[in-house]
Amino acid sequence: MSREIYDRSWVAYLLLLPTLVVSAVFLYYPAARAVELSLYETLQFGTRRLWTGLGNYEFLLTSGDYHSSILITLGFSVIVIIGVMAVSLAVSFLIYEVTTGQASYLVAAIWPYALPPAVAGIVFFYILHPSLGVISQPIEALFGVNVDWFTRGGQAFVVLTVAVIWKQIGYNVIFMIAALNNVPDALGEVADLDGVSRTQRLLRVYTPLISPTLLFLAVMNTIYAFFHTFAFIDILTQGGPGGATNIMIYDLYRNAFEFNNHGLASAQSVILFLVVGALMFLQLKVSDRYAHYG
Amino acid sequence: MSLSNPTAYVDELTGENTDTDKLLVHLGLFTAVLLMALPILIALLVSTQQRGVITSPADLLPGSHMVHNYYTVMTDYNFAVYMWNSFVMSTIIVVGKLAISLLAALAIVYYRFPFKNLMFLLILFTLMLPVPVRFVPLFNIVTDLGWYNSMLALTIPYLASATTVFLLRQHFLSIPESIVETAKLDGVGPLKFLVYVLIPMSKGMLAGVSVIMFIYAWNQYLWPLVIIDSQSQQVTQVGITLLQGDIQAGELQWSIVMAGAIITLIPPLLALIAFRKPLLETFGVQQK
Amino acid sequence: MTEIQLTDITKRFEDVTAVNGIDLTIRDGEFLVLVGPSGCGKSTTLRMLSGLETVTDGSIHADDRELTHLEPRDRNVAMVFQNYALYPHMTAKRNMTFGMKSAGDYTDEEIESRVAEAASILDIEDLLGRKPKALSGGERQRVAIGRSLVRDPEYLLMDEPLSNLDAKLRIQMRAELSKLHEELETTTVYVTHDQTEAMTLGDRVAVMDAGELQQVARPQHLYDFPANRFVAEFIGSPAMNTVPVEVVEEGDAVYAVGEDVRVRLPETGGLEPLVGRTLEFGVRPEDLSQAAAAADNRVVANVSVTEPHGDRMLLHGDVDGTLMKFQISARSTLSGGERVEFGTDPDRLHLFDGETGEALYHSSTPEQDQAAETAAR
Amino acid sequence: MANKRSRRDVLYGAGVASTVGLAGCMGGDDGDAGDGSGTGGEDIEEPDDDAITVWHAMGGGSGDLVDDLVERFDADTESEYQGSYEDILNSLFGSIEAGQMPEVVMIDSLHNQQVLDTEATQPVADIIPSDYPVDDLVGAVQDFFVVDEQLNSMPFNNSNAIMYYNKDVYAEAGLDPESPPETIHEVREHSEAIVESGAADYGITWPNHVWFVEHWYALANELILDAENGHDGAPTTMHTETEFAEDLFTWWRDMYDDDLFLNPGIEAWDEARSAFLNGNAAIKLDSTAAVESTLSGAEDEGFELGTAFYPSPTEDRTGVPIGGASLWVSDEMDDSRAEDVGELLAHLGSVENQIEWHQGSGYYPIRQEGIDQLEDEGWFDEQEHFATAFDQLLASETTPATLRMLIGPAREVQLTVQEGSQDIFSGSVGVEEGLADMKESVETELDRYSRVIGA
Repeated sequence: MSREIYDRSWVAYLLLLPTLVVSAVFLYYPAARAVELSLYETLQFGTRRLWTGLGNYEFLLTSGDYHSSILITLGFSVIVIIGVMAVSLAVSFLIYEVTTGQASYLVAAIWPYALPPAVAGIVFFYILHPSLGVISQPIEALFGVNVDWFTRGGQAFVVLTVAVIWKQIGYNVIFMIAALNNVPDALGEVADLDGVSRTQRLLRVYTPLISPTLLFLAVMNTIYAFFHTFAFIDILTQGGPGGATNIMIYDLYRNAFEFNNHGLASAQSVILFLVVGALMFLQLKVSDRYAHYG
Repeated sequence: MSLSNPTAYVDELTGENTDTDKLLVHLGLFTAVLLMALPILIALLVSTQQRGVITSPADLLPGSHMVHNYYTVMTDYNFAVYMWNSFVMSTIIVVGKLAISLLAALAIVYYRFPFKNLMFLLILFTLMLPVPVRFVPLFNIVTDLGWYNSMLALTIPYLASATTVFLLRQHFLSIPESIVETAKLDGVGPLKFLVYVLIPMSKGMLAGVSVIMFIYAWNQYLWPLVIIDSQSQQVTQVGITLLQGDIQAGELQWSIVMAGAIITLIPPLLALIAFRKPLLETFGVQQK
Repeated sequence: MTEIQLTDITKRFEDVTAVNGIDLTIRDGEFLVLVGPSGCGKSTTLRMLSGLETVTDGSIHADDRELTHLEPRDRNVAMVFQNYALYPHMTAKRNMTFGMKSAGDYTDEEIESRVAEAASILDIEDLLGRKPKALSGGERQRVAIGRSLVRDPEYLLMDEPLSNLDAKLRIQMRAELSKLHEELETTTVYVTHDQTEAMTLGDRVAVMDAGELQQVARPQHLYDFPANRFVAEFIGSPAMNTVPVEVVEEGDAVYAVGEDVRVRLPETGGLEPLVGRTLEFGVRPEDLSQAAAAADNRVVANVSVTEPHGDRMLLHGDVDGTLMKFQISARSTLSGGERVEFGTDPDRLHLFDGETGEALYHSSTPEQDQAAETAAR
Repeated sequence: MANKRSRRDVLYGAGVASTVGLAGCMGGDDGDAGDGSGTGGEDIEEPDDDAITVWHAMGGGSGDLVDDLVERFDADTESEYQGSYEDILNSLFGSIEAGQMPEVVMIDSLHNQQVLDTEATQPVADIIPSDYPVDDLVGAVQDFFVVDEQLNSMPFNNSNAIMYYNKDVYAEAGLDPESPPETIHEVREHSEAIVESGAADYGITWPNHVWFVEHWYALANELILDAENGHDGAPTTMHTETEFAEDLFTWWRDMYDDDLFLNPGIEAWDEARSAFLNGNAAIKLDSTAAVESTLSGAEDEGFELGTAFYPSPTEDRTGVPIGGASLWVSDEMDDSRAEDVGELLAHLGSVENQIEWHQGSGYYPIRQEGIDQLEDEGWFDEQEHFATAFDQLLASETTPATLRMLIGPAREVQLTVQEGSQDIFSGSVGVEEGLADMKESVETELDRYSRVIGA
């Protein structure tokens, strides 16, 4: 590559040093230690430990609760990914199509990206509280259901999913709008001239054209669903009721911080790490397809 | 710019877009963004009331305690301190990440050196190591370094950023080769090249990345919760849950909690709105 | 003032040989154009000259100084890029001075005066405060050239500098570049894929193909005495026609003969060994005319298409199964399906080896000064 | 600057206390009281290495009062709110790991075993002034905190749960406002009457918290765990496969099924409180530490508050559980520092300060002398609701079943019981099955804890 205009290796390493040192000390080393910790049964922040070899893994792989946690995680991710992308795609496309007020709509649609999960969780908890929530009564009146997600697993799952999707819309819309803006105008105009309906245009013209972005978002949303939703769960459902919202990351968090069982939590993080590894592999595969311009 | 203003749209609609199709699009969009804004609008309304114990939408009216609530949250509940700490933390993380990622991206794009791809992979691979995966050992290292309860603990472990390096690399790769070669022909040294050429040519990108990083840093919750035990050092994300705890302890004052929630939301929201254009560009680059 | 000497220069990228053993001397103050189709190695050669690309084998000398492994900054070279390579965030002036300040060999006054001088030569004094975005394509081009001039380089490299301009501007800038070079007399190597540009600009033109130098010569010489079939076909538009013929000796005359071709070849001293061989007969479209048709100067074409060009008409016709082009009068009424006889200009005939493409025969001899320039191979 | 403002905060915080409610920390004995804690008027100072640091889990007005009591001892002390009892436990582990354990830490009695197992603390008996009258501690408190004839940690905030009821709703439902239910069966009867009459949506509410289950076990003189709830060695068995447990949980499930019990959620103290104050539920079970705020809340809402003993599952009442939070001290202190800390503890446990603490927070004083003094002053006559807790405590008999669980995996047991209860009353499992599940996972945890800590 002819961009490589400098060739003093030691200078290159000097430039990389801060990143490498921080990565090694605060990312790689702790990760390696986590693998080690996963071989122990622990108490008290891992200071008291008992060698158990693969015992933690064995426990997890034979635990019915953990199996159901994995299944819930998968189901949750699929619903979140599909839900958030369907809503975001519709919103993005409409924003892309409108001419007046586009900037305002854009801001109104992307702001949840800035929303801290803790804030999102607390606000949702407040407005949807089964007996005290502001909009619980209207929902009960409107849909004829008894809002009681503290004890009903299905409802808890729905509330959590809605909150999680809500917060992620902004992030998706930003990407989708950016991608739509990259589509040459002529392609949409051609479809317009051909009299293709708006829905058809979205599904047949734009969706395929921005599919690399959609694929990328699918991966990012998976990571989001897997990792960045635990604040919601902590505030809204604590994994319950009856484990209905106990996704892997929350189960891990709970084992570590509620039960002081860091060894088991470490084993869970190793398993999660393998799952993310597969996801990252997918992402690299995906990005390879459209990163070749560089 | 603020959230959509209904009357503005009505004006627009009755103006030139009489066509029902456009009306429907606006109607759909408006409903969508309104639904998205609804929870926060409710929070905003509640934050102006005296107690905020509201069980029916009919009670959702602006109250008269807005100033008092926000003042109370900032002073009695230490949000002034938390917000300042969050701000300092986020700023250090953003600036630090940009600085060391710029150096790393400079090396990765513009240097020829052995094991380059390996180094890049090592940096990218850190994406696979989110905080929960390495939490306990991280805690041990940070406390061994004597950083327990300090701003160092909140910031330094976050400085390495695969995302930033990756985005900067993508952006650098989009700078025309000939510009780079011109610099080489002129014998421009790496630091001068970085400062006078790369950084000025990456302003939009850097602004976009900064917003991403700022929001990311600002929204950190788990790590400050564990590594900081002194209130004078605590950040606002933990502050909001402490606030919620406090409110649960006393007589219900949801209005105060919602005021805290709104305050916590404001800085990242302002950053997002102010820098939405470079952000869009940044995300555009990432997709290429 | 500098003479550049390339000796057996080779560049290999992993398994591809981009440039294969080029020997070339660029004379002091000369404007040399490197021309060839894309991928021929011309840009790589230029980049090796600049130091942006390392040299796999061979050496580069400037006068007596060896440059082969020097960093670009140590070569005192300047380069103008196809896309101008202006820093978008700097004003025109800052763009021109940025590199000089890096080099650090100049005082501020020197820089000021050089910029003023270059700006006046290029007529861009009024543009110095503007950023590239506020400049037109042509203006950017001038600034880019200005930047290369202020450093007073020993030699100047240009990589397709006009190809981003529209056709009209390109012609104008071409003329200006010529004028500029006349004024400055800096040794210049100019890369282009456009043979017209090569012909109009170069003191000499070096034609490259597949990593090898095909011929280096003054433009007219290249045109009249192509060293091989590649050069013959690459230089000139439309390209030279070639059609397989038998070289036959009849009486004291030698003829190129095919079904539709019978052309007497003027003796220039080298025909004898060619008799009896099947060779490629080459003649340019403009050297064919209906008026010259005669019994021993005859090329018969089955007209397929006629292309009016306004000032002339181009006729495509089948000759012995090969498509040939003929330049005819603009207002000709010929049309597809007709059979037409053409005659050739006897001074402008060529024979090429069908296998190697090497030129074996030209129907006239080069003049004395041209004779000095032998094919570089 | 931080100091200046913080002084004002303390003063302002005291003012706010009346509006926010003094009972910053409800359910003081239980594992999650600190959830209801906060930062109001918290004194924020830069960390000072020389200061004696006290970590506590008292939010709101109670927190201010703790800070005030600590600072009154010596300016060179630092009292800091650390979040819930679980937060404080995690912070403690963290600080021990970081070698920065504060001198004094408030720990919920449910977590005593885990703190003992860190081996980073020392018995307070070793450092408190020799003239401190341990004998004057309230009997029930002595029974719990004096282990092997020495005081392990300094008891500080102790409370139990009582019943609060809405007299107006009672009247409206045609019930006698002066005859609150005494047993859980009466609770059901009253609740039915209330709901049928339409006086309130629900009969009763309480947060789904293990503390309430512990109360029922203690009142019925039933052990939750073997080995005397852990006070006689490490327990291995959980007693949920008993008729008592089945009856209790069946009662709870039926209350829920019949829409008599308003479920506010797990550890949802505030939701239960607001449901009670809003009139959604006629009765609530809550900590004595909530007296002050419930009283002022009832005044705001305009109904008359009644308080009564915690309803028993049996006709005979044995007693309410004893425990509460106590102050533990670090063993990494030099002698003079240890002496100062000992005096600080004596100061906090003095009659005068315990009276102030009681009156400001609703926790009961730990000193018998203090109780006597309050009685002499007629405090309990004036403050009938404060008296309820006392009378209940004094009516309690101490048996192994009334001593709170002393177990390592306290949080696991707590969550297992709470979540298991929810599974039962929400109907996702039958009572028997749910109790068996609970037993199995608690016993697994008990076994694991012993195994690892013994290693």
